[in-house]
Amino acid sequence: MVSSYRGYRAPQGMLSWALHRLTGLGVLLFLFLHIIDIFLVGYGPELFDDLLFIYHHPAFVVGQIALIASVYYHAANGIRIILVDFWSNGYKYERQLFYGAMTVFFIAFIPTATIMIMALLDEL
Amino acid sequence: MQVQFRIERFNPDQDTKPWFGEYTVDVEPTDRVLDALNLIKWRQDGTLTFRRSCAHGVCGSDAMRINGRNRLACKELVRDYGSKITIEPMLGFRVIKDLVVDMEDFFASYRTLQPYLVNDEPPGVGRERLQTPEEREIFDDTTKCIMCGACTTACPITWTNEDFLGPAAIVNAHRFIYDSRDHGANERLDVLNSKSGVWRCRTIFNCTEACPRGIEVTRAIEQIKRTLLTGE
Amino acid sequence: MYHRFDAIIVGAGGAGLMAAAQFASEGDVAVVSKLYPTRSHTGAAQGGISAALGNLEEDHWIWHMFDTVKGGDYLVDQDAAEVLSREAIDAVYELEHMGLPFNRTPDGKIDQRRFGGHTRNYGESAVRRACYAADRTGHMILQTLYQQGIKNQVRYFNEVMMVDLLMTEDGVCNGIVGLDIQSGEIHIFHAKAVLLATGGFGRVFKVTSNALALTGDACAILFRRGLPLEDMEFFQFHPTGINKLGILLSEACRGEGGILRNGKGERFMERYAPNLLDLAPRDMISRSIHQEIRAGNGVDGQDYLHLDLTHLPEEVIEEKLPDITDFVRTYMGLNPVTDLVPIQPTAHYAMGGIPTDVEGRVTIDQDNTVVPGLYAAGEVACVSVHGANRLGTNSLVDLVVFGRRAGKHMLDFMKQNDHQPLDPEPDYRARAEIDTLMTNETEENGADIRDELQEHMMDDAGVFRTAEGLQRLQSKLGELKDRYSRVGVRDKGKTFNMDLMEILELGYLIDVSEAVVAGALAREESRGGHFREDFPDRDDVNWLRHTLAYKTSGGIEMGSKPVVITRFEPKERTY
Amino acid sequence: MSSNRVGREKPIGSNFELYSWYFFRISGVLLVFLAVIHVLIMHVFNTAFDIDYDFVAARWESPFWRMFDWLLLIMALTHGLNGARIAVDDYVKSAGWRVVGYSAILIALLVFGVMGTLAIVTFEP
Ligand SMILES: Cc1cc2nc3c(=O)[nH]c(=O)nc-3n(C[C@H](O)[C@H](O)[C@H](O)COP(=O)(O)OP(=O)(O)OC[C@H]3O[C@@H](n4cnc5c(N)ncnc54)[C@H](O)[C@@H]3O)c2cc1C
Ligand code: HEM
Ligand code: SF4
Ligand code: F3S
Ligand code: FES
Repeated sequence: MVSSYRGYRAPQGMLSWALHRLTGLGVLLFLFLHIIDIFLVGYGPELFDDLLFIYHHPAFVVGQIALIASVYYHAANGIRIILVDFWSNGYKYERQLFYGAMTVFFIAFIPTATIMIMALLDEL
Repeated sequence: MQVQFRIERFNPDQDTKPWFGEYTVDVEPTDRVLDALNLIKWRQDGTLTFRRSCAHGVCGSDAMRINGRNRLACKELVRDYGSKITIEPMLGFRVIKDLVVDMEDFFASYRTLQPYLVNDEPPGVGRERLQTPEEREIFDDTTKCIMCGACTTACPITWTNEDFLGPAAIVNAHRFIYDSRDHGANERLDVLNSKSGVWRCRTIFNCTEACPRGIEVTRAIEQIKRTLLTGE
Repeated sequence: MYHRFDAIIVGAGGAGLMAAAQFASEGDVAVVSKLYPTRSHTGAAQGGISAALGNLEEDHWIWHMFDTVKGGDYLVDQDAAEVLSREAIDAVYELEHMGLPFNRTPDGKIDQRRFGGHTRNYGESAVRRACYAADRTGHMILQTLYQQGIKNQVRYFNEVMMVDLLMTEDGVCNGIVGLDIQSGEIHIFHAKAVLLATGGFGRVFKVTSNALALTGDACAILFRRGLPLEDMEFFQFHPTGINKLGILLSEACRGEGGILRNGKGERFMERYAPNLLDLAPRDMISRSIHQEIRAGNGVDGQDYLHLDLTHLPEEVIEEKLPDITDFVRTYMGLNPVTDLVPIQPTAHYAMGGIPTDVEGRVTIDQDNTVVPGLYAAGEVACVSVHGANRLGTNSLVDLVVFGRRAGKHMLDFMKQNDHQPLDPEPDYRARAEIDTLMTNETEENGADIRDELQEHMMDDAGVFRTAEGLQRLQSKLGELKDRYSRVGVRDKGKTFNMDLMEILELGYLIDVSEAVVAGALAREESRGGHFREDFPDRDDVNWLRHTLAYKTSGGIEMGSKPVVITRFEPKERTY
Repeated sequence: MSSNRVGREKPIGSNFELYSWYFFRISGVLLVFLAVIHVLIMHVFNTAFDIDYDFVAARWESPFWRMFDWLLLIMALTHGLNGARIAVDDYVKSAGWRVVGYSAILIALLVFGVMGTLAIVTFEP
């Protein structure tokens, strides 16, 4: 019932949850991929290094930036949820905690993304 | 002032799917949205159907989506919405007609959690069971619930997951679990500890945002989670 | 569809549900209600429920009885008032045992507060008698009783509207006809006993605290069947409704210390009730407010005054009157902590209704002949414990005390009696009425008729009445009735036909208004909620009696019935 | 119209959902350290272009980093698949498809858990 989500004008809490779920499942999907490539490490340097070109492709780098944004967002918002759960006054500051989590997210993400993009540009 | 209403209409006797009716009404800025609905019904289209009774936010009849969020039509003033207002039925329940939805499952979930005082000890004749103001205060917030359904149908989990008992049922269980006179907490907590109970809640806060009685719904749910976790 | 039960309760407000609770596991009982039970208007009651518990200061049921009788301007049946005030104590404890979360005193007992007209020692000074749960006492009563129903597995028929009453030729009640709003089907409920608990009819007036659903259905249905309505001229106007909207600001506001002020800022009640001031009975205060307005003392020359709470501590306002604070903020954009609140009297409570005895049995004449199998309780009934003016909180007491008695009596009755056979086609009258409305051309719009009715009732049958105005109103009602016969339902569907429901309700409103006006015209005196400018004094010689209005083919006939006086002889009423 | 039926059946007492919820929190806190440090090492202190077979081999010389990576693997996998289970509950209505969904999750847990563990444990440069 995807239409249900469209029918409700999402308050901030709902947005943060939708993103949390989306990023969580997205990271999980990447994790599967990552396990496969690490598994291939066992087959020796040739195969592994041959495959590394995938990781160096610009499209993949952009994908990785999205992945890292997802991890950061999910981590920051996950902490916010945990605070709401275990701190008895957390419910009152749910909104503030969200803004806090977003601040942490940007503080961490912007430098990370900058470094990654710089590295990519260097390489090209 | 002139206000344009877009109202989702559905009459099972003749429609196969919902459609939007457009109505322009002249209202006072301080009129309730419910007043405008009445005006439309009485003066423009007699077939428009919705539930209402008290007209001041205490009976819980007229929860609906107003500009995309669950609200009581009788507690919202037109001036707070401007000149375009969209009205749709609550999500997640079967629409009976226009803005009227089927509340049977909603009340069934409520009944699952023994929403009545459980205490088999005979009370003294001609006197009350004692309870201090502090004990009374603990569950004060959740006694305000008017069973309007705004919280449950604002919760994204209930839109897709039929098992979830929903915030309203939990709120009413909370009202008894923390009542010092009640002895039924364990049975209620057993249900709430199950797949359909509080663990389904993902702290989305839509319920709290929607509650027209200002009940801290998520807080009540979180309190129950903590009680289940710590046994207190 | 046909249903057979031992007992049918119509109406799921406090009265109906309290009666249902008496059946617990015994008897096959169903509650039929046109709203979901939790939507009933009992849930709107704010202030409190009185009982002489004496939790905070000395109190006795007999003082409560005296206040009730005096508050009702001595038109109260004192046998009933005695039952009310004695059994109130038990009933409140029963509610507490069912789980009602009353506010508490520091030592854990039910907390009590002051309310209009409640005094110690026969009028000496105000007493704390109203038990309360913040300012949502009625809400908690309704929830608690509904929850008991769930516990006892009561059968509920929700959103089924009673449209006719079934009686045998010998005048025994044997069921009702209901319209299932959701499906549009007609249902016949065959029963040994029927309790009517459908609440009030404040919607005959334009400015009212009453819900849109309070349209006097059962009163009108009985009236049409030739049964009488008692004391219909007595309608209470509550002094403090939100200006224009009529939403109630409970007397608890004044119980907690609120003051009424006129446009000049004067505490004008000093002139009208030097002793009880702002806690005088409602009829007196409402009249005083109108007199102030007439004297040009309204705020800015307009027709409203102020309720002043600004001197109260903020905690009292926020904690003891949270809902009221919320209403003022939502609907007026004002903050009662700092702002004066514009108020105006609002049509609030019907003292009159279906005559019953103290067991809740419906009676039809001055000898109190009962209709076997037919009961009424709550606002729809007239026992009469409220006489000419109801005291604040006494309605909730009435619901639980007489709802309980009616339930108990029905339980006995149904054990000793059998189902009376139904007519071959018991629903023909209801079907004919609905068919006519559904097939009528829509020459007249019901909304126009309703607006005019409410406006004229407010003007000519409101706080002040005169023969001239009432006669004018009577002919207006004739005209509206004629136009009503040309109203058609615009929604021709079967599913949830709200239009049909509203048009049926309009028909009931008109009939009930006729009874109100007939009573008001007949009663040539002023007493309690009924004030005739052309007869401004109470007249105990001619009018210390109840009126009974009967609808006959030739119009409305008035009968009367003596007032039961046991302990307190009528005296002049000063506060 | 008429209602007196009590809602859904009583559940059998089991704390599974409670533990699942609690596990989200505990593993979440752990993952903050594990995943974030991992990301920092891989993408901030080094870049994707520094990483090749030799880099991995050098890192896994140390048993500490092997343990670290294995913990990360297990935590992320169980935490994430537990999340996927919740999503199945929320979006899959029919009982049959739910069984399919749960099975897929279990299989993924086994397959990827074994693959990842093998890679880390058996690695010999
Ligand atoms: C705003 C407000 C505040 C009040 N505060 C107080 C207070 O503080 N203290 C006090 O003592 N009193 C108070 N009162 C008065 C008191 O609340 C009412 O008199 C009382 O609640 C009436 O209860 P009832 O059970 O008779 O009917 P209601 O609670 O009105 O219930 C009527 C029931 O009948 C049903 N019904 C009606 N017509 C039909 C039909 N045709 N077919 C089927 N069902 C039907 C309805 O669905 C409903 O369930 C207040 C009233 C108002 C309006
Ligand atoms: C980095 C630190 C992380 C933290 C602090 C964290 C925290 C959380 C928390 C608290 C929840 C529970 C949400 C709830 O109950 O409403 C959750 C859910 C989830 N997490 Fe994480 N997590 C982290 C990393 C990850 C990773 C690496 C993955 C993917 C492999 C992941 C996937 C998921 C999924 C799929 C859900 C379910 C979402 C839902 O049902 O709403 N998480 N996370
Ligand atoms: S908790 Fe609030 S939103 Fe939910 S049913 Fe009760 S009153 Fe309505
Ligand atoms: S919106 Fe739903 S997820 Fe929980 S916090 Fe409210 S019940
Ligand atoms: S009509 Fe009662 S809550 Fe809106």
